[in-house]
Amino acid sequence: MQGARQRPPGRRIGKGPGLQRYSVFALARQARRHHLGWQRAWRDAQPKRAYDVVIVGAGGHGLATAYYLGKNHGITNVAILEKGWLGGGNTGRNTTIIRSNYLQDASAALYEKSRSLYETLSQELNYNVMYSPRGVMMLAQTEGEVRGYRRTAHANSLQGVATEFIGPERVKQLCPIIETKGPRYPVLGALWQPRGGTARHDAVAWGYARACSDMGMDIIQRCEVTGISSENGHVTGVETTRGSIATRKLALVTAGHSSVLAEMAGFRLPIESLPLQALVSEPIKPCMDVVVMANTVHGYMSQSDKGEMVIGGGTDGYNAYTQRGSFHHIEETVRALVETFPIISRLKMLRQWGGIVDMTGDRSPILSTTPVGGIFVNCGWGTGGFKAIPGSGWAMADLLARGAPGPIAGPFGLERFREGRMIDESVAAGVAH
Amino acid sequence: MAEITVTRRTPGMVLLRGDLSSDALREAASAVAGAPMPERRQASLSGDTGILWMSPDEALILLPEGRAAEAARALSQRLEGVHHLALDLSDARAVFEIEGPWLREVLAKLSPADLHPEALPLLEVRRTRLAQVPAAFWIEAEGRARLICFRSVADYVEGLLRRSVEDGPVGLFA
Amino acid sequence: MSRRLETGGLFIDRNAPMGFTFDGKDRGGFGGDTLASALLACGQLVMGRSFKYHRQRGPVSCGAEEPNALVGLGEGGLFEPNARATITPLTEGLRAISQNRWPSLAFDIGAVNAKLSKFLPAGFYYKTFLWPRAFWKHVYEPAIRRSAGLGKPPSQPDADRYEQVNTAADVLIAGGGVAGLAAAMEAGRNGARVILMEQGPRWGGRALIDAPLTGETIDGQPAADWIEMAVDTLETMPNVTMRLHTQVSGVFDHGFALAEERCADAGPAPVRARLWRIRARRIVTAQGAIERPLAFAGNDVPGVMLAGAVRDYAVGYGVAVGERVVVVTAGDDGYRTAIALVEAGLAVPALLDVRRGATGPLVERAQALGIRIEEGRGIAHVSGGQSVTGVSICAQDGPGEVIEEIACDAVAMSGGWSPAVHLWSQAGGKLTWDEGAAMFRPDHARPPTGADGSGFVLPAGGSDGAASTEDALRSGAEAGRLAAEGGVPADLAPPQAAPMPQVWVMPRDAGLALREKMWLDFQNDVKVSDVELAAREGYRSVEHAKRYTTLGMATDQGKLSNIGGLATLGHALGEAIPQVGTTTFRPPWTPIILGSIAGSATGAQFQPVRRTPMQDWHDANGADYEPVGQWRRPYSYPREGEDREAAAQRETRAVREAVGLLDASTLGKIVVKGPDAGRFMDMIYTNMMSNLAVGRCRYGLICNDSGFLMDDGVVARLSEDTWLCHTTTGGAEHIHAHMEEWLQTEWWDWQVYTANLTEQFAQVVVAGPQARKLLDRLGGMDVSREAMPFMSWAEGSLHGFDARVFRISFSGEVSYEVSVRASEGAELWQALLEEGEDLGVTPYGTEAMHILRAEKGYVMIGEESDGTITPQDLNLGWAVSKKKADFIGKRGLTRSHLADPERPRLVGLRSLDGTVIEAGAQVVGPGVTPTGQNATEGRVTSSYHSPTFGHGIAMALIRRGPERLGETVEVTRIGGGRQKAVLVDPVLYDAKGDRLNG
Amino acid sequence: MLILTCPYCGVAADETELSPGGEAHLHRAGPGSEDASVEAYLYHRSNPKGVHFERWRHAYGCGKWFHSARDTATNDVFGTYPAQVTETPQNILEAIAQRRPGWERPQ
Repeated sequence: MQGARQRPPGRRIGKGPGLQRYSVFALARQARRHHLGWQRAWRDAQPKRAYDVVIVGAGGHGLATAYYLGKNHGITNVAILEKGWLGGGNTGRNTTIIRSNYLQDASAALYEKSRSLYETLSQELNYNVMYSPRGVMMLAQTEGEVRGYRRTAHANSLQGVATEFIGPERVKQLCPIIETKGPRYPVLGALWQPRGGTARHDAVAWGYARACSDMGMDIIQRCEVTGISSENGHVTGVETTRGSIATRKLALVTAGHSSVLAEMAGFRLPIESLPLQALVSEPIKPCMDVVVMANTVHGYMSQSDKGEMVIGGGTDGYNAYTQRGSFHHIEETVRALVETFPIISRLKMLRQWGGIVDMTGDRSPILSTTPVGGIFVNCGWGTGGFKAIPGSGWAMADLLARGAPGPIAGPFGLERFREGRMIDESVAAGVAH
Repeated sequence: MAEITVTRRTPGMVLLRGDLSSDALREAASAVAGAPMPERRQASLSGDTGILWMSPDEALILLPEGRAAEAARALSQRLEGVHHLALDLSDARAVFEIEGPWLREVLAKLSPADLHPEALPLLEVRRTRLAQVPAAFWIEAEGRARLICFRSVADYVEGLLRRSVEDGPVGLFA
Repeated sequence: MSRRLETGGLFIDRNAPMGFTFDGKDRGGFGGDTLASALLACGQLVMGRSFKYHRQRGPVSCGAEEPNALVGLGEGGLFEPNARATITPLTEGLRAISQNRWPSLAFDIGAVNAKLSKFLPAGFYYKTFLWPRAFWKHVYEPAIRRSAGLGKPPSQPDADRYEQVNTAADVLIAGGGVAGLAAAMEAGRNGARVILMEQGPRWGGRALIDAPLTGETIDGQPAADWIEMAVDTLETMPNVTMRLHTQVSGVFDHGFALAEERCADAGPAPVRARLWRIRARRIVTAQGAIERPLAFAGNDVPGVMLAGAVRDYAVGYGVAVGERVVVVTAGDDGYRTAIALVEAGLAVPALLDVRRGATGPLVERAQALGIRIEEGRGIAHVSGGQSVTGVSICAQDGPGEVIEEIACDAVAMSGGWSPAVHLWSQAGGKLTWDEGAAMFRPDHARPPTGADGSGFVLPAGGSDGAASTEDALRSGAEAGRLAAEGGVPADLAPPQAAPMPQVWVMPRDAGLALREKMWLDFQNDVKVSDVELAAREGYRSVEHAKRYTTLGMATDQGKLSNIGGLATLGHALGEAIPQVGTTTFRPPWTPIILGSIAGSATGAQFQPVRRTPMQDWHDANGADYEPVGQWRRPYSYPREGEDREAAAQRETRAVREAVGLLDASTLGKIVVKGPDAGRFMDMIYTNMMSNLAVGRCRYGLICNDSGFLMDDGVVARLSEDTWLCHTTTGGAEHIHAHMEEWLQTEWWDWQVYTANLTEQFAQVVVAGPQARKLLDRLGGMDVSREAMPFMSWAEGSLHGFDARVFRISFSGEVSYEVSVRASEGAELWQALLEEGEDLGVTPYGTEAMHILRAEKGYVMIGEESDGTITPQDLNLGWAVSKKKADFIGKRGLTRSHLADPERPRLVGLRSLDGTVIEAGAQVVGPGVTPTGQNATEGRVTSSYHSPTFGHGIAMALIRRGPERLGETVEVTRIGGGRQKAVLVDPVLYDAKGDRLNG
Repeated sequence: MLILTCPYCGVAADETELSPGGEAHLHRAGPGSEDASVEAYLYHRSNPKGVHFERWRHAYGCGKWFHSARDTATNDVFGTYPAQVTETPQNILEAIAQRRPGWERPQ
């Protein structure tokens, strides 16, 4: 590690000479100068020949990993390589829901750590990520869901995650536009996490990028990894469209393309890449101040600060890297939400889009060492990666710095698939008889 | 739209699974159904009875109401020693008859199948989905179609068909 | 001020006056008007407020690309926000309101944002609102949300109906202009199945208005005549389907296309809109081109419009957007507008052409009409607030020194035309930059590809860059012919595009003061200076710049702003436009109604409800339902003064003390038959089934190959080669599918057939001490304990019904399951009720069923199991064969975590105070986890109040549970607190089985 | 919105008439097999960006399982074939070779 790049952990972003601090006063100062004085949020770096750590993927997870490497472990001789533009993968394509009301202890620990980091992220990064803890409710519309969410509420009470199971009246009160007495699936209650919410997805990537750049890290965009080299079982570097880069520590943080990178490194992952779609309506005045997820009918919705209804649903069932899903999934989702929120029927769909998500064998993420020494993977976030960005980066940085998983990453290792130690969140859904 | 009618029918139905290409099976089925074994995806009908090709190893035999149970028994006797499965499924299915000039459009609103006369000729059995449930239909003659679905969703399917009729023709094939 | 001209108006019918209201004021228009043309005719220029600064906005266009003139339409269940006035057909009694203003359109508090605009540049919110933390959620964010958001949300459910229709076509043509019509005729003549769709209310596109201005003819005929001829010809072709008011809104993989037909726009219709789901072998995109605004200071002042729109209003609708209209143009198109206006009797004080030495018929025509043409000139800035009062003109090449001020009340601008490449791009088609024509056009060599890997989208006319009507005709016909033959775009020659200088800012060297007043995105208030700021701050990728400034993210999705934005970014970065690239095009082309996507799947059609043969009785007898999959099963049958829980308690007692009836028709019944059926059954079930004797029943478990429990149920051997498998309700379909999957994909050489008989039979559970007596009364079958011992079955005629009777129990009582053909189920149910009346026969629901099985210690799939549970976890190891060499799940079960002795296992749990423990409660473990959570060592899987024992009973999965009977543990309570409970044997009721076997 | 032709009933089925079944040609690791091969069988997937062999069931049709060879990056379909095979048929491999010269099946 280059001593020159050593820095005390936890320095406040923008305090140094490096970076202009953002504030309302700075804005006023700049206004007088027609905003000509604003500096670059991050440098467009040229790749060096070698780095202590190379992170593939400048999405939220990759950038957060880099940020906490610097902040928590003082490692700043780091390159973050991005095939396209930073934050251009699932970070910039998701429905921005943040929650930690998970059933399994391991998941709750990870996502609650993440959520708590979100609470202060804007201040920490000196970049407003617009974390909006407006509350997330997951509707229970069958007896099975009631049982499942009550079970989760019990688990959360021991996990230190603040949730409660609320009745239909409270649901209606918190979100008046929900039809709670629907003929098919009346709302029987909901799992309510008051400190869940949303954030501005691009801002999360940009805020971390700005902080990483400020710490002297190199964010290298339009740089695609084409090969991974190793010697006697340990990584030595990567080949890229902008030359070879040597490193002894390589983190693959490329949601959607994880299997492709693993293939280059010579191992297989328990992952399939599936299209996930979302859509927004035209903007309307505020009418919904919470995030609502309705799993029985497969749809979730929140209203963005611009006023758009942001809508998501399930993934396609087949592998694809096209970033285009099939329209019938949009239909199922919209059908479900029109039934749940009848007033949206006359709104119009402004835009639909798709991303590629990695799905693991148990639908839980992977934060792990790999068969190749020095290569670490962060993947398998499925449809829920955005909420995990800070926690994932925190745990991944820990894993990279120490070479072994800490308490948060521990349960998410690859070995769980061999042992059959699934971290299965879908269990709350089971219904039979 | 009075020009389209939807009527519930209750024929006898026998599910026959086996090697549809074997002579033994073809003869037994024809004998019971009074119609030859149809080719792939075809319906072979004579009056109220007949055979529908459902898959390479599955046929559905249509019979007058109440005749299915004995027919299934008769089939199994004839096919003694031949690997097969013959069961009375009359009560497991619901059958609708749809009559009227633009019935292809009534179905086109509900099924992803191409209802164009060239894509779905007379007496071809199309197994597909109707909105959110499985169904099979065939057009016996322009202006008359039959549709089969599961019994438990008969009300749902009837609702779909009636709403499709109420909302009127599309002007696509008519 | 805008007004209606005394004469003219191709599209309107002056003999059909129509009344409507705008913001409550009565207005008048004509049939054929759009809401926008009618409002302009009434002198109402300002129609909306912009998104961010709330600046007053008038319409800038005359079509679907309109970013400004968005209004609310209708009332109550018919209210629609954000409707584009420019494409809203005027109808009698239409009620429209303006949006995004308070208290009124003329005076809007939000407009203060405009005053503060220098403090609110692109991305300002990322830089501030950081302290104090809570203020974001409670102060800043609500303020931002209130000031954004455009239209009001509807207050009531939708009163309209929608439907979908599926069809296929050899050739789908998007756009009914000259190119589209020509394509349809060619394809039609070739005998292809053709669908031709036009978003607007009429065929012919721009040619109707533009061709006559230059005396252009089509095939030697006047445009209108040719169009009429084309439409007539197409209408005679049986293989051609034509639709107006229908936008092809999306192109997806494998030739799937989506189109929305606004049926109600054509007049009263049973459905407001119809969503077309089309499978097309080839798709011709002929949606034309979109005119580009010019970026000059004040280009957002109401009255500044696209040149094409200005002449459409004049010629098409007989509307003057102003009395004195200055035209500013980068190409020939401005001349058309100038000519049209002069011919309509309006003044054109100047035509500013940024070019020098332009020639051609249009120029000559304009000169002949005596129009003052200023070459090499542009607009320095526009004067005026609520409307245009004048323009200051300057040299285009320069910083913008004002040469002259010209009084006018409207400005027509033309920055050239961009082909509508949206549909081409949505499915993956690539674009190429045409430097000479200053446009992105479809790259025919890199088209969207279909299932066979060949290009299936063929662009035509303006969508492919064609400039003249003649070229549109030619390219349309060629595309139509190729499409019909299944040709690919590589074989299609791109039409000639008009040369066009690149004029991205006006004047070229404008200073910051001007650039801060040049709007790129009119709705989202994005200015040239904002894009430059984004570039300065390092948001250099086009996607970054777009997202940072919100350029192109408004409801027009950048139709007007994209190119200008790209050019500005490129200029700021010193990169050429093709290097900058474009943002991705996503469906839909223009917004489509969510209701039309839901289609008819609303109300009763939202999702299928599956009904059992006895459902009518349940309905009529006050059943309180719970959804189980698509079934609705009675939870209980509450009587007068009872709630569902009290009813369940009563029903439970009735089964214990007398006899109860349960509708078990939803349980799966799968027949497995064949020479290899026994072998197959032994693979599917964890225990041995091949050695089950004919006439007997056996409880069995099904695991997946991971070793986790999937389903359970009783299997009956019907004959030497036939088994009948009962599954859970949820299992009926997926266990049958599971069996078929293994048969078809792994053991396809085995001679086995399966069939799902679930719906063929109605099945009734008759359970309780009086069950046997009740069946005896029905008569016809010997159900004595000798003739029919526990776990046996018999066939016979029961009370005249052909019945199969299974002596099996899920309650711990003497219990029979009677199975008859579905059509006789209701009669059987009725007979049992009548014969059993004096025996206290009581129908019971799923909750009583749960309580009964829990008292007896029987597990329930989906409660005790959840997809991560093994048979051993539930003490069902006895049902997992040690003898069998293989079965599905055998190897999986040996994996270290599944075989771990520390796993939670099933026990009974009883609270010390006898109260009911909460289902789902966690069993508190010792200490904390490495992440600082309270440790758990198990959970309560199900819990009820037992009327039989008079206290709460529960089942739980607890680490090493069965080894710890008698131990006291703590379980959680929702809302905090803990509860003490003791581990007990889960089998509480009739442990010896005397009643069961009795 | 894919269209795949069912090799059993010959219907060019709409995606909504099919249910996807994941990677094709997996080898079941039953009793006696190594932990590693069980893990691979249950969880490891090739998940290629490119030519992919996958399983589908004609669920809303004839009910049969079949395989398709599809490019996951473009949704090109090289062909469909019955599920009752252990290897990809030659004609499918030829179709792939023709449209993806130089393609090799990953090990």
